[in-house]
Amino acid sequence: MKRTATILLGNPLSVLGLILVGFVVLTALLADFIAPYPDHAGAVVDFVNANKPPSAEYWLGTDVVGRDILSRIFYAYRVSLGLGIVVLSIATPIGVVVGLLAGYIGGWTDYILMRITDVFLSIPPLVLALAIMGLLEPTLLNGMIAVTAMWWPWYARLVYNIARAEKVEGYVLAAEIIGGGRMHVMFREILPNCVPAIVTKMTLDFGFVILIASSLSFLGLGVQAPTPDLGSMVSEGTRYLPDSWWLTVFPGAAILIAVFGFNLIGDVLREVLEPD
Amino acid sequence: MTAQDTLDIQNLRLSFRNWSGSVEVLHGIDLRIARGERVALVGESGSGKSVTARIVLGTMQETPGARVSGRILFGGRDLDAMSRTERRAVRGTAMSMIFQDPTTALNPVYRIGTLVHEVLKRREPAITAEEARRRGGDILREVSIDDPERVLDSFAFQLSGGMNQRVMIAMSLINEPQLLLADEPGTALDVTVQAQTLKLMRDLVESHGTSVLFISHNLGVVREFADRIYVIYRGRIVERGPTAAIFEDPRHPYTRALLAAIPRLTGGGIPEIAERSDSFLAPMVAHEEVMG
Amino acid sequence: MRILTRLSIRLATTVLVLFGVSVLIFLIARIIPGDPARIALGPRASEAQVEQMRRTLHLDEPLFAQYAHFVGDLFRGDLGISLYTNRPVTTDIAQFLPATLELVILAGIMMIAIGLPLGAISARYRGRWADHVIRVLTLMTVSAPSFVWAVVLVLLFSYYTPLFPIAGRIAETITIPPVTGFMLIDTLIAGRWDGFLSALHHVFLPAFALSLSGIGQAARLTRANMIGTYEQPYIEMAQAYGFSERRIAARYAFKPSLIPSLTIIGLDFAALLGNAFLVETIFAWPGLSRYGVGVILQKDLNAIVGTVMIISATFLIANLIVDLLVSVINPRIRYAERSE
Amino acid sequence: MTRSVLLTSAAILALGLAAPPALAERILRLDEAPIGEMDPAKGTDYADTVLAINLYDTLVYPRQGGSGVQPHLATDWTIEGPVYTFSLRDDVTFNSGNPLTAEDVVFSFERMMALGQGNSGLFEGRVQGAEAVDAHTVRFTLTEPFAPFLATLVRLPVVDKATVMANIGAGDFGEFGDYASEWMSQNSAGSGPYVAESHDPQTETVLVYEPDYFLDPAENHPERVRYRYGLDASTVRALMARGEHDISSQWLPPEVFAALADEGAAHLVTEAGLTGEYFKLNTRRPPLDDVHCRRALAYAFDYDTLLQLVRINDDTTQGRPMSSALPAGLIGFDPDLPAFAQDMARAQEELAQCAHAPGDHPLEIAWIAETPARERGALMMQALYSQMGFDVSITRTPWALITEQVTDPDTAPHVIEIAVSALSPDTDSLLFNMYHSSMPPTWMSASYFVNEEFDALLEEGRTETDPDRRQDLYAEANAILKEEVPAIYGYELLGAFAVRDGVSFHNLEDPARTYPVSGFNLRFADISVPE
Repeated sequence: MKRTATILLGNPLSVLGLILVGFVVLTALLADFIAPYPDHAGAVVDFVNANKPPSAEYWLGTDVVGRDILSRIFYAYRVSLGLGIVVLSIATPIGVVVGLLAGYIGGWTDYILMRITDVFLSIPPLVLALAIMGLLEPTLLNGMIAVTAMWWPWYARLVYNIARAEKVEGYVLAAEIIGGGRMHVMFREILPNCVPAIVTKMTLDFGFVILIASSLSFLGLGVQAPTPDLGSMVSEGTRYLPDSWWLTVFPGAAILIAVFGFNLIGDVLREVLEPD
Repeated sequence: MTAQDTLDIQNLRLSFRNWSGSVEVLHGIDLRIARGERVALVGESGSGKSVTARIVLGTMQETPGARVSGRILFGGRDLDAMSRTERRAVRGTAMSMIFQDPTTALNPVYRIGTLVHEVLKRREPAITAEEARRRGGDILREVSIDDPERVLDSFAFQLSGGMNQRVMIAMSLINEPQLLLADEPGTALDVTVQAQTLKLMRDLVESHGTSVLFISHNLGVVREFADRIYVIYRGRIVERGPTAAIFEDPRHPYTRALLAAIPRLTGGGIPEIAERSDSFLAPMVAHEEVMG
Repeated sequence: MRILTRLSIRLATTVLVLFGVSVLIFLIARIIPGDPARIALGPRASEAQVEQMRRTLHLDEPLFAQYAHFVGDLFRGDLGISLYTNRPVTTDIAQFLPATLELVILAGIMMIAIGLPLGAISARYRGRWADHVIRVLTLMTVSAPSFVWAVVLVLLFSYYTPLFPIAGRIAETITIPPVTGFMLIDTLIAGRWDGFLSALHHVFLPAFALSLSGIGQAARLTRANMIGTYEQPYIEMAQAYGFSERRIAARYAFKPSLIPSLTIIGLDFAALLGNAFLVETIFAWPGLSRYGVGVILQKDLNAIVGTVMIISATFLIANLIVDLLVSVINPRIRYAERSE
Repeated sequence: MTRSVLLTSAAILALGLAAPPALAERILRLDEAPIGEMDPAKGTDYADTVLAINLYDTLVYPRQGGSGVQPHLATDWTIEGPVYTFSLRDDVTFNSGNPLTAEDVVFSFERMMALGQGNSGLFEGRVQGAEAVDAHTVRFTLTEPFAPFLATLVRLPVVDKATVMANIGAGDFGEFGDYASEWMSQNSAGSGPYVAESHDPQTETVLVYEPDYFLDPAENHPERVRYRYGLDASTVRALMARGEHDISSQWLPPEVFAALADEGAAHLVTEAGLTGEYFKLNTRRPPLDDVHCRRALAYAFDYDTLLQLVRINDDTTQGRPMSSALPAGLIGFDPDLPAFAQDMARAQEELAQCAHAPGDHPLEIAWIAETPARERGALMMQALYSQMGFDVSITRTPWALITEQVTDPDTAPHVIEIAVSALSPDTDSLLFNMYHSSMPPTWMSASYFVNEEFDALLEEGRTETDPDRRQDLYAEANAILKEEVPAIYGYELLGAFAVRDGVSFHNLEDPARTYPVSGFNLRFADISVPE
């Protein structure tokens, strides 16, 4: 843990990543205090100030109903981060259990579970999420379901590969010989060895969940108004290009900042935690 | 000492720069190999023997952060005085190398015939594929490969480790180098195969008159092969002398510890010298040398 | 011979997975709220008509029988009528798939042609400034969804500097009879060079926007693989034999790293197919993905099922092709005598 | 290496092709949001109407520069009770070369009724039968007197029987197969000034001028028309600025219209097509099943701001104030009524009388995804009604999904903003479809309004032939609608179009040439385009 911290702080790229992620997390947490117009996250219209370019009053301009874009970005970060946490905390355990079962028990369990995983992996992720999302009502909860459905197979694959490699290792055989049950071996012996890889993937994935969620809402299948959401802000803004560029460019940059931050950290973590 | 020496290393030092300063790895090594002579450099892993070979080869100098000082004379020419290009030109022609694991050292996506052709081009850039194939076949037969045609058409992963080792030996000698660097040759193979290929290599370098710097952690392996032995410990030569002298009369405490470790060794094992002793840091011992 | 065996095993797996996909899509389509019969008939149908349609659609039968009908229809190429376009879904797919494939294939070519060399350069100069610049840039390209890049590119190269067209596949003054549906091919069939150039001009920006994150992925992957390759003994051996750095990079390191890269790039093809949904929307590209967005937004059940099936099949076939390609390049698979 | 080659070739491509090649023919490019349906028996939407009037002809056409109808395929007609007899022009041929005869008219009517889609509901139950008296005389016999019948005939395009029958597929209609249902969605079989050349639902329908058309076209009329679908506002804006698009759809946000006009690339025209911008209130779902709650919403509604939102610039607006349920120009309209205005005091009064407290039921507001500017109205309502204590959610819903949602009154949204046009120049075609209790649940009738007194007035209006009496009847019906609030009457929609300079949209530029029904002005042959 300490070693990881030292390495993250010693690499300029991960320091930049930490700064960006810190910025995103802080603005999301403290949006109520630091957003210039906290009420603009909700159902507020101010047509007098609609569609104004960036100014001292509205640093990043206002949208077509007069809401402060900066404030809405802060609150949108809150939604994105919440979504990321929920999706990963559901998808990871599902994927880990499937991967462990298939990898450790093997045989038919392996074959059936991994073919199911293949089925999910063989529909392009965004398309799967879109299809699910399109068939359900476009709510935040369904958005999470859709993204989770496309996410768990990747964790299943990851854990499966590790579990297959580890199950022939000496310590696993030793645990089996002294009579450790399947559950014990899977969760006490093999799982700890998957943790570094899982942590790295989760860091990288946090960014990608934000990215996918914004793509869904860009297509009109995400969070519904008036909840601020980066993808729908971009999509809304594209109609007013090129005149009102600020409607599109700033929310787009906000996505880039958040995802880039997580990717920088994940990249450095990967080199450290997975030496090969 | 004389211009006849294939290799003459004088006061070789190597250090690495890093964020906190620099670490010296070699503390002034002297080593000579006469023409046609087979010399072994023996020590534990991390003692500096492999980097020595790579300094002679010239690749270590290209590593970022490495600082090399001292003189290396190859066939009387000062390697340091050569340009990068000149030094590269020496490699693969006048000097070649054999590696620990022959199977991984052969590029998996090319056939042996292609690799042999590539190596021959180092000396004769214009050589045709047919000519290369003929010469490759000849040298493969020299290393007792009965069906060179099949081997030339194979990929390394299709051949056994012993076969690959023969291929490596053949490739390393095909351009008639003056010096062959052998870094733990065949350690990855099983003991009998290693012994066979070492014998083969010995016969071959003898008939080609090639000088050899043989790097090993295992005194037992070099006994049958080397004319003279240098023992290296923590970047310093601690004892040197003719093979017979070293085995009959090891004088340095570290050499004795190494010799004591031989019976426990198996194929690819790494010698385990359980205790560290301050006596290992005692000054170098040199046996009287009989040189021609 | 071995390639054939391998191919047939892969083909069998693909069919199995495709079967699984059909079950999955069928289940998703059946659990949705709303009455498919009512949706299919539109707003003015009477209860009796709906009941009749329910029988026609086999909705009164058990789920298993419904699935059997569904697969039967699939095999007959009958995917039903799209509510969005009022035409058979198969007509729509046949018309729109080539446009998407054209875009995705071109993006795939860009991804490989730009991404691989970038990754190789990055690995070759590992730790130097070129590496740092490429790493940061490629990480950035994968850190924003493709619609953001599409918007940026349109803004810069279509709106502010009108270098590229804004919408469409070919200049409106050029009419090309559709043969294959691939504009780049049809123009050549028609012998219209101006048409070919115009089509290329139209497809370039969307394809580039689509390929950007793929370029980043490919470059990052190639870099990692090549760095792994550089640590292999055969690279040191090549150095020991005095080959030049350029020759080592191009001949000894690149080709072995290409094999694992290609396998993963096959997976990246999925990302391209998915991202096409975002890019086609921005460029008004009349492809299957834009159609997919339309039908998904309108809950056009038949069309959703058809589109997802076709895209999954395309993806699986693409992976099959990549697999075949890898086995051609990788002698380990071609001559798997000892390795397995 | 590869990169620089790629960039260079990109640059060459860009430079080499940046200049648009010279146009070989007169071409008109315009767009519409939803995909147009070419089969005249199936279409109902704006785009469908536009395709129908350009590919097909009807017996009568809305009266240019006035109200009511004027002769078109029919030169004159006689009405004897329920029997309408039309004399047809004898100089009209279909694009196929076949002459247009009374038999084709009968066939067209029977085809539309058999398919039972599109505008067939306008005639459903009204017509006993149609018969060809001779080659150029056709007779319709109604089941009972139906005053709007003549006006409704603008919705009966005449198809070429021979061509249709040559293209039938397998279907449920006996000797008629599928009535060429599939073929007619891809091809045209009409007598109109244009013939369909190609139809791609995601790109465009291409129409080509038919020189033998029986009416004279405008000077420099377009020879080829590209009717494009589903273009983004920003795309249309950029294409027009580049001179690659001629007439925009009416669904651009006001800012974009303003930007186009400001830049001098285009001028704006508007079409008053008997269209109301209605916020339909679901009278079946609580809390809006109580008229007091509906009135509360209507009184609280900010009409001024809404009109402000649809104002493009000082000269042009997309809406004008409404004073009742009817747009100006329809029978029953009273120009002296005061316009609607916000009145919060009365809103609170009505809310207090409502059986439901505002917090008891959520309020779902849907706006149509294809018309982005409408989100503002939805957001405005959300802000307003939230202040009154309602729990308001707003949803961006695609048009096709709305049409599906409204079929179930119990789950349909509480409020939907929809523009509804009179289908023919008769009040009946607007009010009956929207509010008569006999109508099935559709997007037009999404208020699910039930009022016996109102029903009776409309039924009388259908059989009454005296214009003054009809004026009174519809005025009375109008008053009930104002009282019962089945919808909030937002504003009268004026369809705005940005027209590229150099293109003349005569029908909308000159009031004397304007047709009174929405969509009927887009006769492409009446538009002049530059060479």
